[in-house]
Amino acid sequence: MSANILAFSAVAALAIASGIGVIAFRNAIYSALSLIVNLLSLALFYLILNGMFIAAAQVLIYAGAIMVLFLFVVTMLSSDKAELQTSDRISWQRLVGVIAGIIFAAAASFLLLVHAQIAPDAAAQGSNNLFTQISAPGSGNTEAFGMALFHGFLFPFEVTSAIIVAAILGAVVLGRRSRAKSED
Amino acid sequence: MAVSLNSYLIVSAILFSIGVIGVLVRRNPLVIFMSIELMLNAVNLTFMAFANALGSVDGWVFVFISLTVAAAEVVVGLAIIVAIFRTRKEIDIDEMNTLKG
Amino acid sequence: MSQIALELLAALVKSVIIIAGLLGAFAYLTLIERRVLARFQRRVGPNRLGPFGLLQPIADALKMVFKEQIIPTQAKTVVFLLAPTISIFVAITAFGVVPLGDKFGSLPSYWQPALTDINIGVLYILAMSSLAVYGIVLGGWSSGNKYSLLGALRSAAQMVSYEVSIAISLSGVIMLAGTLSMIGIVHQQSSQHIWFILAQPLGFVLYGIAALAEVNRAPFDLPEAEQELTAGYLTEYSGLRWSLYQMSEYINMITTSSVLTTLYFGGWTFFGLENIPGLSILIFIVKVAFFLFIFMWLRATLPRIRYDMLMKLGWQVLMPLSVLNLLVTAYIVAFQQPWWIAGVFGLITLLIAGYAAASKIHPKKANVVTEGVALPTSVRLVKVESTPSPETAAIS
Amino acid sequence: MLAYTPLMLALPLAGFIILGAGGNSLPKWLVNLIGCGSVALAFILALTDFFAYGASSAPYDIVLWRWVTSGTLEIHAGLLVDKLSIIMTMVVTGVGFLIHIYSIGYMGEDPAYERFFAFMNFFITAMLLLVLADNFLFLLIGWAGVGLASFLLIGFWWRKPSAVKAAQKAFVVNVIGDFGLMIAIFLLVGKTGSLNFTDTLFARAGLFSAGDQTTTIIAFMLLIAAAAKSAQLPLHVWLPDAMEGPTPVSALIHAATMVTAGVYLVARCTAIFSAAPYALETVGIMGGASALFAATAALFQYDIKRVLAYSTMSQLGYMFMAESVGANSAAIFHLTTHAFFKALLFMSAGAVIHALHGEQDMRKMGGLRKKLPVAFWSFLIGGLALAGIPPFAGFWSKDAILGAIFTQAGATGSAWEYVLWMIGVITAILTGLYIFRLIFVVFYGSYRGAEQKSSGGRFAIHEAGLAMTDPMTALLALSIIGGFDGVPGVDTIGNYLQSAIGLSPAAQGSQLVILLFVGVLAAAGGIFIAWQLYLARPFRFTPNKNPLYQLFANAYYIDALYNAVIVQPIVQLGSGLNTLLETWTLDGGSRAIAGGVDLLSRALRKLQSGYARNYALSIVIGALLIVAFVVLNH
Repeated sequence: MSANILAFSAVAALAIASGIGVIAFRNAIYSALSLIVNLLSLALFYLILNGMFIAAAQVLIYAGAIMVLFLFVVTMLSSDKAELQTSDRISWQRLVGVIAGIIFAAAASFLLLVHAQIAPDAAAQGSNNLFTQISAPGSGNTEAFGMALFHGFLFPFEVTSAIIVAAILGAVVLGRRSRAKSED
Repeated sequence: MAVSLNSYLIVSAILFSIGVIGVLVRRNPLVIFMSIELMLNAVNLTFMAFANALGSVDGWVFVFISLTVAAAEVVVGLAIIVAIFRTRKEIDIDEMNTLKG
Repeated sequence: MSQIALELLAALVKSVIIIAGLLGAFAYLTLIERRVLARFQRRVGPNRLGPFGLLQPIADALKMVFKEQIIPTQAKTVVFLLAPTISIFVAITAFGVVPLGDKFGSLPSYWQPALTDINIGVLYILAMSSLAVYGIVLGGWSSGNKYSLLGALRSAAQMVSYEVSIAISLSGVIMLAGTLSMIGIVHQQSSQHIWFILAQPLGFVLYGIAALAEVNRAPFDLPEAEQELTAGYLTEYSGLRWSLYQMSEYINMITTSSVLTTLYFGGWTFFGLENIPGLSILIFIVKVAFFLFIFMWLRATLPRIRYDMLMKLGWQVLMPLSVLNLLVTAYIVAFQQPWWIAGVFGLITLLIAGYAAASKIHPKKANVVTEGVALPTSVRLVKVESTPSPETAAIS
Repeated sequence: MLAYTPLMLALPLAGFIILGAGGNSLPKWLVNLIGCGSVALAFILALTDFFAYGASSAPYDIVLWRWVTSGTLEIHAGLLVDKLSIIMTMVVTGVGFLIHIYSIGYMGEDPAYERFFAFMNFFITAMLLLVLADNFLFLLIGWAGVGLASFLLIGFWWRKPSAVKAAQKAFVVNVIGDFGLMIAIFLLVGKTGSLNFTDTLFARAGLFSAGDQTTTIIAFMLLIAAAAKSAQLPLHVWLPDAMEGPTPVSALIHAATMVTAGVYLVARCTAIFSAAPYALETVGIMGGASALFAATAALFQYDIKRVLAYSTMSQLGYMFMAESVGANSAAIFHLTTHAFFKALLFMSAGAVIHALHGEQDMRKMGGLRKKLPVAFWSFLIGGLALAGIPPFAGFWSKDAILGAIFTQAGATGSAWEYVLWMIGVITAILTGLYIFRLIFVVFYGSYRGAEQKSSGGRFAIHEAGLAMTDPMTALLALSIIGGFDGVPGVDTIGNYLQSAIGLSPAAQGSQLVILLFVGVLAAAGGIFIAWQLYLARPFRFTPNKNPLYQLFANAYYIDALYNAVIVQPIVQLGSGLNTLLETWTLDGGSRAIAGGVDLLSRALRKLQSGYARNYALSIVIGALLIVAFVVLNH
């Protein structure tokens, strides 16, 4: 068992455990913490997959910004017993949902293990002009990523900025208390 | 021996399914939202795995864009949840069922 | 010994040295800060234990260790215990990519006095310091105390807000250097024969201000505003765990100073002196110490600013200016203009911004009485008019 | 200079767009400037065309762009400048400009002032398109456009139900004509493979051979179009009702320009009509019948504008009579002079109506000669011109027509054409009678209206302003001198038009003198009868039970006949179909569908629980089904 597999297994276990934690904790704050751990473990995955820049971005954006917002809202709104005080009106869905999820995971794993084998020379097949190539394989090549982002994918990148502006405006509008409401 | 692509994909599928279960089972909209984030990240993992397997950074671009869009989505989503909480003083998603037939 | 084993050994040795160095630096920084502040305030400061009070930190440490570790009944115990650890962990980890000096002569590069040189060093520091907020938020939340929670949320909002300005203002240097690696940036400065402070005066000032806020130092130490929130997220902490927060704050300060040094002041280089073996580390430490002194100076001089002003400064002043800096630098780099254009532009912008700030702080002198009394400008006496002025009398 | 002709169209069009889109935010003086200025410039362009067009030039074709290309059929949007269209554009823009000026005064108080000018400009555009088009399809656009403009302007006061009804009537009848024109166009494409005038009308001889059945049908279809537009029997019913529109509209559209489009069309299509003798004869029958019919119907009308409307119809009948004997230039000559004096008459009528604040009933007028001298003199000159008293314009043109018919009759020896001439003479007598009846009743005797008492106050009868009287004066002059370009023997206009539409037959020598004498005698006779009946003893309105009087006064009951035979059955059919299709089939069917959907949705609505998680579950189940399909289908 090589160090690579060892690292993968450890990180995968951490990721799955923290993922289960997200949906299993009663308290939303622990869910959020669990999700943070999950995101960090995914960042580790990305490191293993030579994606150093994306790993840093994952930590910076997801862990550093998005989850802080989550934690903010959760600490403001959440109480420990919120979900226990009222009874579940569609309790059958609890069972059905869990079963459906497990079936989904099992079916997907089954397909991946049995049928969707990527050919060993997939990398060779991929090395046509369809994809932006990493000039120096094996290192997290930020420069190649930058070239891909600002040349091949410039338009999606710009569209993203438009989406962000829209989101900012939407958040400002939603977050503003209307004058009438603030009086009562 | 390198870890095969399929291993990453299976981990991703499991994480995705966990997210699905979370959406179906939990009643706290914040946790549901987190489950959605989990699903997004599972998909990001497949992108990264494929990018590594194919020796291309195109997958990174998708992950990067999905990161930024997720940030935008979270901002708006949390704003909506806070707005709902402000008016209804509760955050049980089952209470928001006025749109029923 | 194989190559990998050697590298691992080197990493281990270097991390031990760095962690020990950071802890020691923290201990003596507290002492130095108390002495410096005392000087500013015409006091003496702690000088009893050992020569110049050099043994004071040890005494403090002993006191902290033996103090009672209070855990409030309302606290979420696990998180309450975990939160300070997160803080210190993140603070120390962030320091990992800071290059302390040039590599020693013919020794292999893994013995260079930097824990590691990753090609996204600056991004790594940003990512790590963005995690620092968890230590504070979780600490505040798990205390089970409203004051702590509010202090923590303030802190989180502040850090998230200022992170934006930090990232954008650092982009100027990254564009000039063309690399994200810390060592690469230092090398770029020596090969371009400038310190980037010359090309990026605006970015330097913006990053300095934003970094102050990011590490919650005065005058931006809102989370610990005693008058409003007692001690903020620190309220329920005591003893060793309290000192862990202190430690992380000082280590963050050191990291910030190191980043300032590396990115804007040429890192370990000093006009060729760095080529003398071993001197480069000394040069670096001196530069970092200079910035640390400036941080203390600022703490001694400036009053804490109000919360809404803080947010306004972050979003309405720092961020637009840093975007402006980014655009000008992008223009320089894209069209291959000389670096001094950005420098001159930055200086002019700074002058304008400084003038605007000054005129805002002292809008008019009419009601301030200064004759006869020697008072600092921060203290104002308001003249109360006992008799109505001619105009108002005429109206009434 | 001819190359600038498209501007002639573009200027009023621009005026229409500007006034129509933003007119209500413009100051009034600017509306006036745009409305009148665009037409004035168009008139100047028409004049330059007139002077630039050489005496023997070939038709000048301006192709704007290629419009339709379908197989070998190619239709371009193009304008054709020849002598006929030059005369027509000069009449349209010249008279149109004067009437625009007049409208400033007449419509000055109207709140929808700018809308009126927009419509008027639109009319000018469409009319110019009609007379300048170089192919039948383009002509059809103008043809339909003037119909639309007529509809819009008759219904201009849309709050008045009678105006709306009149507008609808005019539109429907006009569309019948458009329909005829369309069928003619279809047949023309089938026969000649082209719609351009240069390929069809001016083409080699023998394209339309006499006795050819298709040519005859085309000619009849064109005739239907002409009859509908020019208000000839039996499609005349809209014109008297069209007098519901503002008086400038009546003057411009329903006297001077649009109604002459039929005359223009027949003249333009001489090549077709001369190859279809039956159709040409029908033109004559229709024209003669319309002339006589309208003249008798005008005799006992009491609405001042209706008298003029029937008079217009009668005069148009003259023109068609002329065209039926090949006297196209005489018809165009009469068209021109008629435009002058009939526009003048309408304007004077408008001045009278304006002075009396909307009163149109002659029974409530009288004795206005002193109070409205300009209107009176205009009416007098216009009436003399209309009746055919020398030396006024109408005399020359009417005499040219009668002379042409008589000469042609002599040449062919056809008894029918002598009858046509007789009808013309009788109509001339009647014309003198009805127009002087109008003048005597309105301007002589004593005032019979109710508002006489309030003189000195706001409602005192007063002469119209300069904006109205100036154009009247101009037309007054034209009505006096406008006929001299067609003096027999010289016949400037006839010679001018010869290359375009052929030379009219004209009487010569002693025959000419006799015919002139007969014409003057007929007109004078009519005036004498009017003098005897309406001036020699004071006019008093008495209801008359005489059946002939009733017949004339009700215009031969044609409206009632149409109403009974065509309109009512269609209305009945419509309401029957309404019940059958709308209420039972469509409404009932859709209610049945709605009921079914309602039942189904009652059942399906149970699925919409309102729980977002339930919806999410359904998505997951869908995804699972897809996964199951893939797994089981490997």
